[in-house]
Order: sequence, then C-alpha cells, then structure tokens
Amino acid sequence: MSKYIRAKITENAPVNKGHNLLVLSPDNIQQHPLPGQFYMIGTDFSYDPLLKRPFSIFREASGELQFLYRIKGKGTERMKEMKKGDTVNLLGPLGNGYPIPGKNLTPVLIAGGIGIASLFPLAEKLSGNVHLFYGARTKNELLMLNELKGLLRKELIISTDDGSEGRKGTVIDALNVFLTSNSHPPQADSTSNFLLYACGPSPMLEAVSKFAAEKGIKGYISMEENMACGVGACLGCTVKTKKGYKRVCKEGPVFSAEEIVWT
Amino acid sequence: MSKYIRAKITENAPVNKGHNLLVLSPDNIQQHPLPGQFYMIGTDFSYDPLLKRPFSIFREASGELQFLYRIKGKGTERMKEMKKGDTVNLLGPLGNGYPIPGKNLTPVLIAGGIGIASLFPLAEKLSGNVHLFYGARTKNELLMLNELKGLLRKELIISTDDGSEGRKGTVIDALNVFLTSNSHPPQADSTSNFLLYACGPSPMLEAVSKFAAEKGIKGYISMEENMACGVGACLGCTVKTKKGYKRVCKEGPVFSAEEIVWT
Amino acid sequence: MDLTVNIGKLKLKNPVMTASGTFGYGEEYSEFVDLNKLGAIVVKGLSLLPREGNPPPRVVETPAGMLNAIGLQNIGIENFIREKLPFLRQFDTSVIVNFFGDSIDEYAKAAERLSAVDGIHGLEMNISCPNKEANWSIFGTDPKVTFEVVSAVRKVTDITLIVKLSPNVTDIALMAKVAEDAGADAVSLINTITGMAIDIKTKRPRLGNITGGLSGPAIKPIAVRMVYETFKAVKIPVIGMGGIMNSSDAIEFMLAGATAVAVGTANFVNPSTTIDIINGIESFMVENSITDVKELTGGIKI
Amino acid sequence: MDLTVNIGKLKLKNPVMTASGTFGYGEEYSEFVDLNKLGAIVVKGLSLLPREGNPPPRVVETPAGMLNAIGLQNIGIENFIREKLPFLRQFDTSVIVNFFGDSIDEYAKAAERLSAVDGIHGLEMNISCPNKEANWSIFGTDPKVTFEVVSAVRKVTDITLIVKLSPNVTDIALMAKVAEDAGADAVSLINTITGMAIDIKTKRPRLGNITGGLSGPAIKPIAVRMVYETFKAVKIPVIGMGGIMNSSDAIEFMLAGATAVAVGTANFVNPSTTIDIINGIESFMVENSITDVKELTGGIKI
Ligand SMILES: Cc1cc2nc3c(=O)[nH]c(=O)nc-3n(C[C@H](O)[C@H](O)[C@H](O)COP(=O)(O)OP(=O)(O)OC[C@H]3O[C@@H](n4cnc5c(N)ncnc54)[C@H](O)[C@@H]3O)c2cc1C
Ligand SMILES: Cc1cc2nc3c(=O)[nH]c(=O)nc-3n(C[C@H](O)[C@H](O)[C@H](O)COP(=O)(O)OP(=O)(O)OC[C@H]3O[C@@H](n4cnc5c(N)ncnc54)[C@H](O)[C@@H]3O)c2cc1C
Ligand SMILES: Cc1cc2nc3c(=O)[nH]c(=O)nc-3n(C[C@H](O)[C@H](O)[C@H](O)COP(=O)(O)O)c2cc1C
Ligand SMILES: Cc1cc2nc3c(=O)[nH]c(=O)nc-3n(C[C@H](O)[C@H](O)[C@H](O)COP(=O)(O)O)c2cc1C
Ligand code: FES
Ligand code: FES
Repeated sequence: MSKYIRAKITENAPVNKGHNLLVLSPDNIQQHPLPGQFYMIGTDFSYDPLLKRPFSIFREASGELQFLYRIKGKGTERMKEMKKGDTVNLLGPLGNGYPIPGKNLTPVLIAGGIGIASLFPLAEKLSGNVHLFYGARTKNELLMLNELKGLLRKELIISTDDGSEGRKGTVIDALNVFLTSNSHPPQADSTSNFLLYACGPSPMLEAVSKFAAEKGIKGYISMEENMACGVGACLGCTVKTKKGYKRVCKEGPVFSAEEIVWT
Repeated sequence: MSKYIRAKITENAPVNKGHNLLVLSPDNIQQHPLPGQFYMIGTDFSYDPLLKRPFSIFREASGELQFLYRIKGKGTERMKEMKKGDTVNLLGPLGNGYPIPGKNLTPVLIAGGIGIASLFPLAEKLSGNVHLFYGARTKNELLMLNELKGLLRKELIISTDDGSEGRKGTVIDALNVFLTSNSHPPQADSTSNFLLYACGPSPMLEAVSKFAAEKGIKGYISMEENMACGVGACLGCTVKTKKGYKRVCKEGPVFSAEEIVWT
Repeated sequence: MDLTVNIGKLKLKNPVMTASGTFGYGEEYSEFVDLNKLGAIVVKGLSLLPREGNPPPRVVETPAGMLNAIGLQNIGIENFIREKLPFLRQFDTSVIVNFFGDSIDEYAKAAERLSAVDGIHGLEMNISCPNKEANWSIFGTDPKVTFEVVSAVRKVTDITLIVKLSPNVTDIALMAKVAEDAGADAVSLINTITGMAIDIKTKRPRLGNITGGLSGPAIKPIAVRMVYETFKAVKIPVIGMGGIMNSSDAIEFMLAGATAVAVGTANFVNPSTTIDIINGIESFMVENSITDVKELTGGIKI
Repeated sequence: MDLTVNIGKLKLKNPVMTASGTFGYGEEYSEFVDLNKLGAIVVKGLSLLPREGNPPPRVVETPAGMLNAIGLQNIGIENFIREKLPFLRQFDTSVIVNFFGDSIDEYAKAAERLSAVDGIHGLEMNISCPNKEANWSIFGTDPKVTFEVVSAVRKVTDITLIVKLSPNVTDIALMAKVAEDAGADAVSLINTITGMAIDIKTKRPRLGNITGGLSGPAIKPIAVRMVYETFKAVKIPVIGMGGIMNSSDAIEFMLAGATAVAVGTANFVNPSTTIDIINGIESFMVENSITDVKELTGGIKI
C-alpha cells in the first residue's frame, strides 16, 4: 500500500466564501486515514507553486478522500482552479492522528476556522458524542454547519468574532464560560474528566493550552508549520517542545498541549 | 486603442493532433491585425511559465481573435489547459505584416507546419488568388485543409515528409517542380513575376531564400526567434541581416528573403 | 502623501524606475506606459561606440526566470543623444543612462560625454562587464578594480552616479562599500546572476553566448538578501531590483533597505507593471497610514 | 548498458544520489523509494555533537524554489552510527555521510570518527558553514580556509572524500581547484544560495533565521553554469545538483560536466524523483545509442 497516490478530482466546489471541498478518487489502493492525519497535496502543474501543501483529512467515504480547504495563497489558488477529472498527486496519510479518549473522559473539541476540517472526522468517529466549540471570524466562514448539526449528539457552541452567528467572541471565551460557569452544567462530568482537542490558528492553540494547564485538563492540539517534505526528512516543520524541536509532520501534527513551548 | 489587451477565451479546442484553435474575445477595443503580425499571449497563472509567447494572428472575425497553435512545451501546454471563460493577457498586434504584392505579381505562399497560421490570413486577404505550397511531416499535422480548399482560387499543393498526403517530400521540392518544370505552367506569369511568401521552420526559410536568390525571385519570409518582450525593448529576438542584427518583433517578423544572413 | 525619494542629487517623484535593458530607450513601451508617471527611466546600457551584441538565441526561459545574453548591443552614446534623447526630453521624468566600457578609460570618457548632455539626469554604471585590460575578467567582481573604475568616473562627472553591482561575488556588501568609498552617490543591485542552460537533444547551449544572465522572480530571494546586506553596510541609497513583479515585491525590497526599486523582467510579462506598482505602493501606504514612502526603507523588523 | 560511475574509490551503480538534508537519514523515504536502486544515499549533515537547529519558520516557498534555514539540526555522529546506520546497512547502496564542524579541528575529528565505521562508504564535507575561529565567516568562501580544512580532513581519512562547495562565491572554479589541490576525491555543487524573504504584512523575515538557502528549479541555471565552469577547471569528478527535477535536468548537468547528480528539493515534490531519473537516463541512453553513462559527462557541444 503506497503512500504516494495519484488521484482524480471528482469534485472541487465552493462550500462557502473562500472555502472549497475537494473530493479525490485515488488510482491506487491506499491506507485508511485517521482523524487528525493529513496529506500533502500537489497540483504539479508547473514549478510555481512548487511544493505540496498539507491538508487534514476531512472525510473518507466510499473510497474517496475529502478535504476542506481555505483559499489562502498561491497553492490553494491553484488548487481552486483544478477541475473535475484533473489529476493530483498526494502523499499520505501522514503524521499521527488524535488519540481516542478513554471511556471515562468527555471529549471537548475546539475548532478555529478551517481547523474544523481536522476535528470533524474525530467527532464522526466518536459518533457525535462530543462537545464542539466552533469559532470563526464571521458567519460566512463557518463551514458544514448542517452536517455538524446532524452529527453531534451534544451541544454545538458557535462563536464568531463579529457576533454574526452564535456567541460574539472567541471560542476560548465560550469554552471558558462552559467550563467555569454553571450555565452549562456538564451533565455528569467534572471538569477534570474533560479531554480537549483543538485545531485552529496558533494563538487559539496557545490559549487552549494555557487554559488546559490552568484547569488541569489534558488536551491535544494539532499544530501547523510550513512544510516541505511532510515525511520527516527535511526538518522544516519543527515546533519547540519541552524535549527540543519536534517535527509537526512526523511527531505531530497532534501534540499533547503541555508539550509545546510557546514563544 | 491599447495594445495591451485582456481577453476571454471563447474557444480553445483541438483542430488536430497536438494543435489547438484559440478564439479570444477582447475586453477592450483594439487595433486590427494585418496578416503576418503577431500577439504575445500570456496565461499569467503563475511565474512558471513566465514570459508571454508569440503567436501569429490566424484570423480576425466578428471582433474575435483566432490563433492556431502547436502544443510544444511548457507555455503551450499551459495554454492548452485554459478553458472557455478563462482570461488571458495579450500584447498586439505587433511587428510588420506581409507586404501586399503589386498587381503584376503572382503571390506564391509556402507554409511549413504551423507556418500556415500566419499565411492563412494573407491568402484570405488576397481573396484566395495565391498558389499555396503547404508541407508538414505527416498528414495528421496538416491543418484547416477544408477551409483552405474553400478559400483558394488557385492550386493547393500539399506535401508531406512521409507521403501520407499530397506529394512525398518537402515543400521546397514541390516548389522546385512547380517553378522549374513545365508540368505546372504558371498561366500567364513568368517566373520572375512570382512573389514568394514563406513561413515555417528555419531550414525551410533558408531553402526558400536560397531558391529565390537563385531564381531571381523576390520573397518575404517570416522569421522566428525566442522572444521576451515582443515590443523591441529587450533586443532578445534578433536575427542577423546584411545590415547587422535586427529585431524579429520590431523590424520583422517579416523580412525580405535577401536581407537575412544564414549562418 | 509623499512618494518622492532622493538618489544623490536627484529627487524622483516616486521610487519606481525601470531596469536597464528591459525598457529599451523608453519609446518602446511608451504605447503601454505613461512615462510621465515613472520615478525614473533607466535606458539600455550604452557604450562610446555602437555594439553588435551576441549571436542568437539571446533569451531563453527558465523556471520562474529567464536567461539573457544580449551582449550589450547598443546604438552607442552619440546615436543615443541624437536619436533617442529628444524623445525622452519630452517627459517629466528623470532619465538615467546606464553605461559601460571595456576599460577604465572608456568608462571615464563615456561618463564625461554623458554628463555634458541636457536631459540626462543621472548615470548608472554597469560594472558587470569584461575588462579588456585585465584578461576580460569582470570589473565588478574585483574590489580593487571596482574602486579604480568608480573613482575614475567620479572624477569626471558631477551628476548623480549610481554604481550597479554584480551579484556574482562572495561579498556584495564589501563591493557596495568600495563603490561608496570611491564616490558613488548610490548603488543599484542586483544585476543578473550568471547562468546557463543546455538543450539535451542537440547538446548545445541554449544561448548563442553559452552563458547568460538570470533574471526574474527566481532570483528575488537572492536579491532581497543582497539588498539587506548592502543596506546595513553603506550610507548611500540602495536601489533594489531582481524579480520584482508587483507592489508587494517592491515593498519587500524597500523593507530590506531599498530607497528605490527597478522593474526589469516584469515589463515583459506585463508592460504596465511599473504603474501597477506605483499604485500598489500608494494603496499600501494608505492602508498602513504611512505618509512618507521613505519610511519603508529598511523597515524590516528583526 | 553501463550505468556505473566512479567517485574516488567508490563505484556507484548509477549516477543518481540524494542531496544531503533532503532525504533525512534514508529511512524517511524508504516507504516511497527502493533504496537499493539509488546510486548513493547522502544523509543529512552531521556534526560531532547533536545540534538543535534554528527557530521556525524554517522553510518558505519562493517562485520555483524554496528557502530553508534548518540550521544544521542533526542527531550527532554517535547517535547516527547507533540509531540510523544499522538501517542503512541493510541496503545494497553506497552510503555517503555529509558532515560539518565549527572549526577545522571539529571537521577533522568528525571525519576521523566517520571513516572508522563499517557501512559508511564515502564522506561529503559541507563547507558552507560558519567558522567559529574566524568570526563565523563561512569556511567555503575563503580559498585559504578551504584549503586548510580540506587538507586537515584529508590527513585523517582514506575513504572517498567529496567536498561540497558553496555557490556564494565569486569564482567557483577556483574553490574547486583549491579543494582538489587539498586532496578531495570529488567536488559536489551547488549547495543552496543564500536568500531571504520578508512578509510585508508583519515586516518580519519569513524565516526564523532571517536568511536561508535557496534551492529548487529557480537555481538550476546558476548550478549548471557552475558545474560547467568547475568541470573545465578540475580533473576530479564533479557531482552536480541544484534544481534537478527530472531526467532531462540530470542529463543537462552531466552534459555540463557532472559525473553524478544529486536530487534535493525534488524529493519533496515527488518522492520517486530519483527512481524516475534513473529510468529516464536509461531511456535516453537507449534512444541515443549510448552504452556507457560516463559518455554523457562533459558532452556539451560548444
Ligand atoms: C498538518 C496541517 C494540516 C492542515 N490542514 C488544512 C486543511 O485541512 N484545510 C486548509 O485549508 N488548510 C490546512 N492547513 C493549512 C494549509 O496547509 C495552508 O493554508 C496552505 O499550505 C497555504 O498554502 P497557499 O499556497 O495557499 O498559501 P501561501 O500564500 O503560499 O502561503 C500562505 C501561508 O501558508 C504557509 N505555507 C506555504 N506553503 C506551505 C507548506 N508547504 N506547508 C505549510 N504551510 C505552508 C506559509 O506560512 C504562508 O505564509 C494545514 C496545515 C498543516 C500543517
Ligand atoms: C512571430 C512568431 C509567430 C509565431 N506564431 C505561431 C503560431 O501562430 N502558432 C504556433 O503554434 N507557434 C507560433 N510561434 C512559435 C511559438 O511562439 C512557440 O512554439 C512557443 O513560444 C513555444 O512555447 P512553449 O513554451 O510551448 O515551448 P517551450 O518548450 O517553452 O519552448 C520550446 C521552444 O520555443 C522557444 N520559445 C520559448 N519561449 C519562447 C518565447 N517567449 N518566444 C519565442 N520562442 C520561445 C524556445 O526556443 C524553445 O526551444 C511563433 C513564433 C514567433 C516568433
Ligand atoms: C534582457 C535584459 C537586458 C539587460 N540589459 C542590461 C544592461 O544593458 N545593463 C545593465 O546594467 N543591466 C541590464 N540588465 C539587468 C537588469 O537591469 C536587472 O538588473 C536584472 O534583470 C534584474 O532585475 P529583474 O529580475 O527585475 O529583471 C538586463 C536584463 C535583461 C533581462
Ligand atoms: C531542507 C534542506 C536541507 C539541506 N541540508 C543540507 C545539509 O545538511 N548539508 C548540505 O551539505 N546540504 C544541505 N542542503 C543542500 C542540498 O543538499 C542541495 O545542495 C541544494 O538543496 C540544491 O539542490 P536542490 O535544488 O536539488 O535542492 C539542504 C537543502 C535543503 C532544501
Ligand atoms: S515537512 Fe519535512 S520534516 Fe516535516
Ligand atoms: S522580443 Fe524583445 S526585442 Fe524582440
């Protein structure tokens, strides 16, 4: 089973302003990805863009791989141009996915922006038995809300920076309220029975980590760094941890929140 | 009237193996091109390919610009990928077209391969009153034969290197037979009343030039060189002439056959 | 909003110039660009006598770049003054003449002649040229020779003198310092980086001259680094170039230390690049509440 | 068909190697590439003691290239021998260890230690490193220092010694000659070219280390030129690299004078590039009736 895959695009359509869903049908047999793992996707058209870009697996369904991506720069602009029937190359699944919570722990998922792409399959795997905090800058940047509502068996707590949907403020504010106030009594759980899973922009991850440390809750965070190889060979994607630099692509992207040294 | 034009693709389809017809609908008013003039066309997607590529005007019809191109390397590969509705940038019309023959002269057009793209509009402008020698490596590389047959009022003499269509051999062989033997008596014209127009690969142009010199016939040839700017600024596209280096994009692409120094 | 910048005695209306050799003698692009809007026009390199240049092919594309081996073809200083300068005099923009020679003496003679002409506002001396007195080694790769040739030119001209540095050196900051010490009013960099390409089918070099100069986006990271190193080493203004395609690139060079920028290869890709960049810099200044473009120079945060 | 090439005492089964730092310690790509097929595996640069490397971001893409500032992070020679080498010993391919030091003494110690180990077939010394004894200037940019450090290493090792040259110099052929005179069995080039990129929104360098090394197709024309210049200057084999993406590129380097080639950045784009290149070279030889790959070296027609 190769990790170097050629795949045909079966869908590449906007799901929201500036965000696309890419559905790929791999040519060759491949490993099944776990939630939190990622693929390096290359459009290989020319040498500019040159490198593959990392994207979390969003869903695997009927042999197809789905990715949710935000159009950001050169690479994703190019990706957006690709049409049904075009071919892409990908490497994956890569890295370590989210560890599955023990039975006595209640998973709390915290997604910032496009971070939802990597937490969605975790929620799915956990049969929707998760609390999901989902924040974005504005209503238009919230993705897959219907799918999430259908999936979740616990609460979906939305926040937007501008208050255009859900609570106004950051996911951290919302999480804070949830975990400290009584307004959301976490049913049978006590705070220390929560297990946090976070994916989103770096300042959010830092806040989640600090928060978890303060409350004495364990947490996993999915880190982001620029990548060149995606397979641990170039040492390009390291983050500082208490045990020195570690590679996001190989030792991560999911790290224990307490491992990371924030600078 | 600007020469820097944005245009929408209204058609970009194969006309034959490895050859496309590109039809562009310019956004802004533009100058009308003359047969033999060219445009620099850029797909502007990324920096690789970087430079625009030169293409002769094939036809201008109902405000649209048509180009006939051979898929050769990176630039034309990229061009082939462009779809209806996509935008391209172009500069043009550039360079000098074919001089129109005086009344007492019989135009003889000699096209090698994709060279037909630049001679077609000349034949059209001369209402088909031309002899056309059209050569290609093989049958499959002969383009627009039906259109040519409809257009021409004189003979269309086809040759292919492999003899798969028309005479076997080069256009030069065919031309030689035509001009020297009696098998094709040039109606009322005497040899010196012919005026040659040639566009094709460099060895063909050289042969035409030598031929014209030997027979004492005047000829115009459309030269090719790698181009960067297309407007005379970079001095990148020069060819050696009896009066020193001249720019294909500015003093050409059409030159008097006797002007060129072949090396 | 103040877009003006000072280069020696010259005050440019904005920091955007054309790079020598990519904009002809100005007139070639006048159909596409309102020349009055440019900070300066830098013309194709001139020598005392006309030059024929190299055999074709002279240009070839490479990944995100191009190689050129024009071979310094030019019409010569006298023809320029007679045939091309009158056209340029019509415009309200600074005209900078790029020039070169085969020997120190030729450099000095060229500079002297050009300084005496109305309508030439500044000189840019290209020192990436072979020196016939030193076995055709490149002037601009030897600090001693660079000092000599710049000093010789400085002696004969009072108008703004820009020295255009070769990037094919171990220590660009040193070369800039040498030019400064020899009296340059500014340095411009980078000139093209020597490169080459071979056609594997024919086994022949893709350029008639075998090697050529690499330009375009491919070299931008190298150029930005050299501008940064040079800015830290000299007090005179630095004019940055090498792969500038848009206003973001231009601002990047200014943050690295450039007082002005020049646009080269990008003109070929989009003839209105210079104008787009001027507009883009203005918008950037508005968005970032910058009132004087000079604030950008060296604005990198380390 | 003979694909073998000789580099010093080493006979490689084919001329395609991996470039140091882009292929980890071999195992990272073993899922993607049959390591037995490679001419040689060149591992990430090692030093006597482990190194932490630079703060992130460490890589950033540029037009047709990338900048890296890994900062020579590595696990140190002893850990390599203990943890990584046993894996590599399983394969029937040459293992070349890239190494470096902070001082001449460190280089010599590292070379001595590595030469004594079973399963290491060749050494590549990276001299694009800062010299702590000379104010952190780069070893490989000063001919005198290059001569000294290569000589010191040559004294302590008998196995094949490749000197990897820095392209950030005025005269690469001179540096190659110096390495040859100091006893190198081969030279490899080019290492990355120093570059930099700035984020205009934050005004900060895009790399944690401010500057980094440019690699990828963008630098290929420069690399080919340097290989060509070096080939003409030395008698020892030249290993060519810099932007090789496919077999045409590899053949281009060989025509310019390379005896073998190394694939770096391309591994990131397509992990099977090395294998594709080996196959591509074979096809090219068949099409052109070439029976010995060594015929390609220096085959350019001028
Ligand atoms: C493990 C992981 C999983 C990710 N999952 C997703 C996802 O599911 N959906 C999604 O939309 N985004 C995801 N991202 C982010 C995504 O990779 C970047 O948005 C994308 O690389 C931007 O590329 P660009 O060319 O469009 O932007 P550019 O303008 O080229 O770059 C924008 C920024 O992206 C960063 N970048 C550029 N190249 C790379 C690279 N090769 N690797 C990493 N960063 C780079 C640079 O820091 C740059 O500042 C993930 C990132 C990581 C590390
Ligand atoms: C005045 C003129 C008119 C032309 N008209 C037509 C036409 O109507 N139809 C047609 O199919 N072709 C035409 N050509 C040829 C066409 O320009 C080339 O086939 C095209 O540039 C190849 O680009 P590429 O990127 O696909 O190939 P590449 O693989 O990039 O290059 C293939 C070859 O094309 C040449 N080349 C590359 N870039 C350029 C450039 N910017 N300018 C010129 N040559 C370059 C190089 O010599 C190279 O060896 C014309 C050329 C000229 C000069
Ligand atoms: C076709 C061409 C011709 C050039 N001619 C000259 C010249 O005559 N004198 C000179 O100093 N620089 C010359 N240059 C170098 C440019 O002025 C500029 O320094 C270089 O191209 C880098 O900028 P760019 O990447 O924006 O093109 C030339 C560059 C090109 C591409
Ligand atoms: C991420 C990365 C790490 C590198 N590390 C080393 C190294 O440790 N030692 C070394 O000599 N060269 C190192 N190099 C340079 C490469 O071996 C090679 O010389 C250079 O990248 C040019 O080849 P390329 O364009 O094919 O990548 C590194 C290059 C990259 C991209
Ligand atoms: S991206 Fe290369 S080590 Fe992680
Ligand atoms: S292409 Fe620039 S002068 Fe002709």
